[in-house]
Amino acid sequence: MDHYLYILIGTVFVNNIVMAKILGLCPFMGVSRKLEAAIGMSAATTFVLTLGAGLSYLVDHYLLGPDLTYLRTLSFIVVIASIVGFTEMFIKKTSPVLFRVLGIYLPLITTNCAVLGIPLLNVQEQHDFVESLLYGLGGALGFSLVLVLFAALRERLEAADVPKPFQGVSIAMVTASLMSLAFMGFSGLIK
Amino acid sequence: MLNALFVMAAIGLVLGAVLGWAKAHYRVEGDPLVDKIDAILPQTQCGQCGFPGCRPYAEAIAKGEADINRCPPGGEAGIKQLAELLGVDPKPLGEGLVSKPKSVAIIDENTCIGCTLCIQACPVDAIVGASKQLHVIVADRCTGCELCVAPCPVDCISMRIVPERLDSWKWRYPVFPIRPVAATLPAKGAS
Amino acid sequence: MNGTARVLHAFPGGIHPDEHKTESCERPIVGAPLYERYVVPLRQHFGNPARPVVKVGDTVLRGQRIGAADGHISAAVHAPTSGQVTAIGPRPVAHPSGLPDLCMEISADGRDASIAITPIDWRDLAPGELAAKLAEMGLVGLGGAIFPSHVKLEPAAGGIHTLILNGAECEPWITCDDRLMRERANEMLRGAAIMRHALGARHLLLGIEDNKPQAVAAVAEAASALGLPMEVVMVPTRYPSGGGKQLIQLLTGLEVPSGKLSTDIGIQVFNVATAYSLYRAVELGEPLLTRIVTVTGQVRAPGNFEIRLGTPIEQLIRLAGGALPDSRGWLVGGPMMGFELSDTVAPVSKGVNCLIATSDRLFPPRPAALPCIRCGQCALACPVGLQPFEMYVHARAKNFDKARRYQLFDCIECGCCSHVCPSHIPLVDYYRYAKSEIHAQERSKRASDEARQRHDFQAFRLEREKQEKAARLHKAAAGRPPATADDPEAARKQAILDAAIERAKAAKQGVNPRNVEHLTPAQQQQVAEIEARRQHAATEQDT
Amino acid sequence: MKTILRESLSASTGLTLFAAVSATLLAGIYWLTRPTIELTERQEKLRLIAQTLPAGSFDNDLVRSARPLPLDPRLGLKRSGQFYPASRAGDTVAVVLEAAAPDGYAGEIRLLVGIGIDGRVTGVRVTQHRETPGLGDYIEIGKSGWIHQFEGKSLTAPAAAAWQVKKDGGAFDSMAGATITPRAVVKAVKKALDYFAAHRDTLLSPPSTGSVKEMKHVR
Amino acid sequence: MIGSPYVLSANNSVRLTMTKVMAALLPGTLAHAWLFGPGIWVSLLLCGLLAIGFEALALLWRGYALKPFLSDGSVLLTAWLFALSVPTLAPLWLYAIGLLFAVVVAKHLYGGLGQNPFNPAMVGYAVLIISFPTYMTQWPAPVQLANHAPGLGEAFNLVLGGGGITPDAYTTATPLDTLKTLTRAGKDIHSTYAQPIFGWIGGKGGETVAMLYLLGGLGLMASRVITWHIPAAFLTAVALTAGGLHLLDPARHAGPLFHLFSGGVMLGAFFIATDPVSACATPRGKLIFAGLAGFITVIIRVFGGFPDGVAFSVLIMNVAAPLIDAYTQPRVYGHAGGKEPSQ
Amino acid sequence: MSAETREIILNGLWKQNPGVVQILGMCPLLAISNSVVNALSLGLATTLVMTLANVSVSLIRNLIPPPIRIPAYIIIIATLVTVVDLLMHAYLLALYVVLGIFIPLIVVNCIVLARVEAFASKRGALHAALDGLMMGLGLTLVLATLGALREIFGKGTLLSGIDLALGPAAKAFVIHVIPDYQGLLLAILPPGAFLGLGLIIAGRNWLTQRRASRAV
Ligand SMILES: Cc1cc2nc3c(=O)[nH]c(=O)nc-3n(C[C@H](O)[C@H](O)[C@H](O)COP(=O)(O)O)c2cc1C
Ligand SMILES: Cc1cc2nc3c(=O)[nH]c(=O)nc-3n(C[C@H](O)[C@H](O)[C@H](O)COP(=O)(O)O)c2cc1C
Ligand SMILES: Cc1cc2nc3c(=O)[nH]c(=O)nc-3n(C[C@H](O)[C@H](O)[C@H](O)COP(=O)(O)O)c2cc1C
Ligand SMILES: Cc1cc2nc3c(=O)[nH]c(=O)nc-3n(C[C@H](O)[C@H](O)[C@H](O)CO)c2cc1C
Ligand code: SF4
Ligand code: SF4
Ligand code: SF4
Ligand code: SF4
Ligand code: FES
Repeated sequence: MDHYLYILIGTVFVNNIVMAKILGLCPFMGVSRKLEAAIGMSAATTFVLTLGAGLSYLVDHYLLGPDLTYLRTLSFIVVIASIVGFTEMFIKKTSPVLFRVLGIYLPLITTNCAVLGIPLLNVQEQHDFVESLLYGLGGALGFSLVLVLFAALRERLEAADVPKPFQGVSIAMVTASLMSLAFMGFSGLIK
Repeated sequence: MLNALFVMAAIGLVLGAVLGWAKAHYRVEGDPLVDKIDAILPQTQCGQCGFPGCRPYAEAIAKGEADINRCPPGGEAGIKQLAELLGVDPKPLGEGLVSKPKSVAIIDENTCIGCTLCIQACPVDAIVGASKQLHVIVADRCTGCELCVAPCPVDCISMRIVPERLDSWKWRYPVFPIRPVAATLPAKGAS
Repeated sequence: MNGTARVLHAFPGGIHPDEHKTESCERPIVGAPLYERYVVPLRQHFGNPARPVVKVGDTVLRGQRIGAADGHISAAVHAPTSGQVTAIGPRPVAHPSGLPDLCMEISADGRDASIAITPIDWRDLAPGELAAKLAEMGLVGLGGAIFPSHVKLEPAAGGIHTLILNGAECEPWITCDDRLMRERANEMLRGAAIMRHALGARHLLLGIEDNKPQAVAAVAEAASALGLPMEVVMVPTRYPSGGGKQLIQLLTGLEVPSGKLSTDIGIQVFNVATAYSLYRAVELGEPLLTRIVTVTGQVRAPGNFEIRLGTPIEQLIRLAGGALPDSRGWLVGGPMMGFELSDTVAPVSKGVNCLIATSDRLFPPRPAALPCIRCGQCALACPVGLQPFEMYVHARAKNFDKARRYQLFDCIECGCCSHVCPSHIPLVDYYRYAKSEIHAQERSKRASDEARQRHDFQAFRLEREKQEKAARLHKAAAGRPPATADDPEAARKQAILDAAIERAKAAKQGVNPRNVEHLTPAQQQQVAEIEARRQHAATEQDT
Repeated sequence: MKTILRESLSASTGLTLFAAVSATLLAGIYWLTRPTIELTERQEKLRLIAQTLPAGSFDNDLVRSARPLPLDPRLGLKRSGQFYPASRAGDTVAVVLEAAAPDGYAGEIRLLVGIGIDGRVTGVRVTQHRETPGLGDYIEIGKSGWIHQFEGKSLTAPAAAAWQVKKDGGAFDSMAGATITPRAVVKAVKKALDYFAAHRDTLLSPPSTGSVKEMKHVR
Repeated sequence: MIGSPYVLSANNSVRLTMTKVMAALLPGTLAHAWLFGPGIWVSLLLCGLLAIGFEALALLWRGYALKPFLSDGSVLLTAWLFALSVPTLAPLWLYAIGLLFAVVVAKHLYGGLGQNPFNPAMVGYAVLIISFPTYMTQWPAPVQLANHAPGLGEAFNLVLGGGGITPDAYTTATPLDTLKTLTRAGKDIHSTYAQPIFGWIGGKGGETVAMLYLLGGLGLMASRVITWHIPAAFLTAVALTAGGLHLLDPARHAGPLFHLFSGGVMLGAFFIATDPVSACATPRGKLIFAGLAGFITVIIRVFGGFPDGVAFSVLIMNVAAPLIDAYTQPRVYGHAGGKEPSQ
Repeated sequence: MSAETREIILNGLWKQNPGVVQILGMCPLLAISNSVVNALSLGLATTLVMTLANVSVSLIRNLIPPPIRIPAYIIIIATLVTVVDLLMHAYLLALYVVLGIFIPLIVVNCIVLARVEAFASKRGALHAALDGLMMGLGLTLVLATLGALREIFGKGTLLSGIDLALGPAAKAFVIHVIPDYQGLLLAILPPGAFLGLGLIIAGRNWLTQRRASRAV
């Protein structure tokens, strides 16, 4: 049980997918201008990432096995694309309200490298099914956490007198830097 | 080898089915974004943006074909609202475009020959009159687009800046003695 | 000193700026002589400006209505003395913008002859009728908001249980209400009694800051003399206890819901001077012609002056002995909420309750502003519980939507936040700027919506005309003998004929004025005026 | 409904075709590169293992003679690993154990620990770690010679209590500011020695059956 | 033209605010100099000069007037807090790098005074402890324990000579460091307490300094520069977290009092977490901000990779401050519940 | 050189530089750029994939039915990436180990898909190839700059680890820019990556802004 808790804390705080592993930057930079959008993106990513981590494990373990490792990248990305497509359809059918919130973010997820990164890391770390699932969930929660925090921070930055060359993405990067500096404070908490 | 083929084919089949299904299930109807953008544009219909009116410009923005800073009548405030709507950074008015103070067209009553050319030019039906009779511009319908100025064969239409009156008066942006005036503008020494 | 004890419900925040009341409150109210010239602005109240009902050259009597209320939320204006209307046009007025506004100039004939005035027998009137009669009296709130009083005296939907008289006078320099309560408590209370009757209020409270013990005593005495059941409640001296919403909170613990009126919770607030002028309007039948103005600061003889509306401010200054040599300029209203007067020829209007001659000693120049350090002092001082620095940050960056989300429109512009800010930021200026920008945006949004509708309508109309034309051509063609198909020559002729008819029709139609379908009366009037001028010009040309 | 079916079908066939083509392509390339990949991996592994042994001290094919290790907490491995007996002229002279230090600064540190038949460490190498670059990575041979200090050490020399970093009162150096990493490595090497001591005989005895099939490289 | 109000409260300026904070820091700093040697004055002086230098350069680069901003005192306060957080008598270049990050990166890239989302002094500290952990753990020993404390002249030489203080007779591991090392080595907490560096409740010397910071902080509260929320929540959270851990395993975890009076907790509670610019501003926000910061501080101390967690916990909460603020807006007059302005 | 060619080159390297203007595909950029060698290697691998992907898509652009356009592109890219992956595994093992999962991650690097979709699917193979190459080089340029910055500040060296790519003999190429350097560890850690890219973007902004203000 502890072990699973550590995986969660580890992926959310210590080895945060964005701040420490530097994955998923495109949405991190792109969908953080508004808090609402960030929250929508977080929800969508959490869903897809967790599901993707679990399904990829199954595909890797039962379909590919040790002989077809070279198809891993290809099959993972295809699995993820299907999840995104399916999710889109499913949400649209069952909850139009949710779709209006998440709809525009879902397609963007396919090119969030964290979504592919996590399954690949799962393979690298030789996680079993539950671990993979938790790793996916933790990664997604970590992503959501920093995305939402960053969005709120950026809303405040909008009004700051940032020197001209630094305005826009540049200061966002500097902010991400200081955020990841702060997150280094968690380092060493859990291996 | 055969394994590989089999696995990938299976995955492709599933993905294709999902995507095809999804595609057929929700074709995108209308684009609510265009309406939202159009609602921000000032409806001067002046064409300074390079499009034949506000709605075409809105459509172009929605398609990503036009930048958000092409509408001089909308000015800084309009750009800001568009940026907010689209989740991008605001930027200054495009090159070669200047935002003019709001003005209305006036027909010189003694020169007008009643040719109806200006009536046909006015996009918002702000000109009243019949052929061979004097035409009158209804000041609070006139958007100041200047489209009627050029067609007039006797050059009797001129633009007059709407003077500030007590009920349209606005509090000024407070001037900070030691800081650059506009908040979002950068420090003067930045370049 | 015998205010009633009542459980007070302190409002959050508030400040205590240095008091400067003694300068002006020691002297009784001074009357003013008749001057030669008066300038009466047509907009002295909240709402539509009054519509002029006299012409240049007309002679008027004191109290004669020269501007009628235009619409419901508007107020009449009256001639301050008898004489002749010499001009109607833009003149400098006391307004923060410094812009001129439409005024009537009256040159006094010296007789000061009055119209016949008749008291209103209010006891027999139903509440609504009294309000209607008052509409012509030009009464507006004299506490600063200059809101037409007759509107506030109309019976509210949910009924009014409490009428609050606002005698707080929390601005640190103003003493006109203090003097009024000391000297004319009786009349003021009789006005209040009329208000209570009109509103059907059960309770009558007077809120007054505890730095005015004499006024408290005077009112209490007058109340017992009149046998008027009321409570005189002393509230701690803490700006802005006189803000309507704050006073309500102080005295009752209730809050006026955001965006609603105090009448929605059954409370109505009137300034004491408003009550006094109501007394004069009802018991004496005299419309609002004068008001009491505090003149203080760097003047020789500070004090309170009862002055006719329309008196040029320079006369008032003279009355107070003129400005001392080191004075710098003039403030209208108190230093917390007032504004700088741009021209002393502007007349005293209904909203001018105080005039302060400034100097560097009394009002040190504002230190240069530094950026906000988010210290939160302003939030601690804000009586409304806002986060002023957040509104400021967004207003400064022109992110009006965000400023609004921090409840910009709940700000009462009291100035407490600016007062305490260690960075000396003119916070309230940013709020006023943001509010007026938002209002302007809303105006232009309305305008652009209308423009869009008209543009869409035009497109629709053009399309329809095209189709109708096509349909007509088609019909014309169809109506011909069936031989058409095998007689191309006939068909061609017919088409030419049709086209010619069509042209003739169109030409005839062209004479009908276009675009006149949806004009408002005002626009029609505008058009008619221009047409008339043109007719006139044409006839002149002919001759 | 028809169109949906048709679209799904056409999309499916299209994508299946694509997937099939790319799978074939990949299978081909894989088939072409596999020998090289296996060769380089083997060489790399051999190079690493050989480093933990004195040069020229053995003559067998280390990788080929690999045998599985049971899962044992002393080795710190999450999945069972392997060991590589080194022999000269048929006599086992040393074994190289796969081990891991689970408590590195940023996770597991994978080690190869070479132990002579006399119970002395012949060499240690780090094969995989995630320690902070520039701080904890001095345990890599490429960054510093720190790892050499294990050579010649045994369970008795230094004494068991001195199998600690100097900061904790032991015999092993560490770089100031990064003692967690060396602490973990020292502990892991000691435990590997413990394991060796406990299973000396099985480890040194010749293989009962033929050599174990080589482990797949797992990325 | 600037409108009403035309009267501003007297004796109220940013400079005065900053001066008050520095005055409140003074007792603790004096005690520091008394108990750990006068070297702190050297660090303070050099850090102050460096910080002003960087600030001036940044202002010039951005085209701002020097005088109002240099004289507002904020950069001096940053330098002061920075100097108190990094080891006394470190080499000059270390101070320079730290302050470069503090003043230029953390403050001026965001537009300078009042606009930095992160606490500048703590950014400087964090950069240093991550980049140069060795230097950052070399603290001068309390005068009582050292056989020799460097005087002023010697201190100047050490700092300017570039080498800074080296591990020798002057320096020692701090109590927190010692605690961490020994606990990791499996030592019992009581044998750890027996180390000479430990004092009555905290570290030797350090506890006295902490007490004076507490006093200064209370003064700051009394003069209304700060409100009670942040210090109270921070200290409560530290005490509760440390107390809880101590109850779970008294042999391994130090008690709440030790945590309160060692390291940077007192300084952090009253002077660092309270930095108005980077902390939460709403009352409820302040409680959440400081409560979580206190909790994270102890977690980092006990389980994390750093000896003290104050700086990182404050920085972590700085990240969260805007979000917390957005969701803890106080109720406005006439509104039903607390409103979320972000919705 | 035709105007179009020049435009493509200029876009890739400066005007539409993926790293600092489009801000796409930054994850590998940042994660791997703690030394020049790593940065260059991944940059070149990405360039290779981009060029190949652009060419392949451009060649078969008329064969792909529109509804499955995007998935088909993704499959193509994934295939190419796996090819590169296998090749590196076979011939550049050491580097392959260092770059780790960032090679497969080229698949999701948005910039690859973006170019394929925005450029290659509409243009001829030659131009597509050039675009892929230039965009890739633009990215590599930024990567290398960032890598150099981080390596110099972080370790005081340049080209450390070159032996991974070119074999042990290349160790001699390592440049010790600042001897006896303490090492600003921050620079090679994630914060350094973000900060470095922020500074590079600001630098580019500064250059363009200066040019613009000069032009006025
Ligand atoms: C737009 C507007 C409409 C108002 N309508 C009414 C009304 O219908 N009835 C009423 O009693 N008061 C009305 N008021 C007056 C307010 O209740 C209030 O007395 C007046 O604004 C003076 O406020 P003072 O409290 O703050 O400044 C209105 C005020 C405004 C601004
Ligand atoms: C900050 C502030 C302070 C005010 N102070 C007073 C005051 O001291 N006395 C007063 O009568 N009205 C004051 N008012 C106006 C009252 O809010 C309210 O408009 C008035 O009492 C309504 O009465 P009236 O319609 O008779 O003017 C103040 C308003 C504000 C916003
Ligand atoms: C960002 C960061 C990374 C670190 N990485 C390591 C590391 O990889 N290995 C290590 O032993 N210590 C590392 N440390 C240092 C530890 O946190 C701890 O302070 C140190 O190991 C204790 O060493 P000391 O007892 O010599 O002071 C790191 C510290 C920080 C801040
Ligand atoms: C109560 C208080 C606490 C402060 N704490 C800090 C601090 O911890 N670090 C710092 O750099 N500046 C601090 N300052 C100074 C100033 O607010 C800070 O430099 C700003 O962040 C600069 O924009 C503090 C100021 C006050 C009033
Ligand atoms: S410039 Fe603006 S107002 Fe003019 S047509 Fe274009 S969008 Fe409409
Ligand atoms: S009257 Fe002239 S200027 Fe006014 S809206 Fe019509 S065409 Fe435009
Ligand atoms: S009082 Fe001034 S400096 Fe303080 S938070 Fe408010 S606006 Fe900012
Ligand atoms: S002016 Fe507005 S924000 Fe400022 S204290 Fe008054 S109500 Fe609050
Ligand atoms: S490259 Fe990582 S999310 Fe785009």
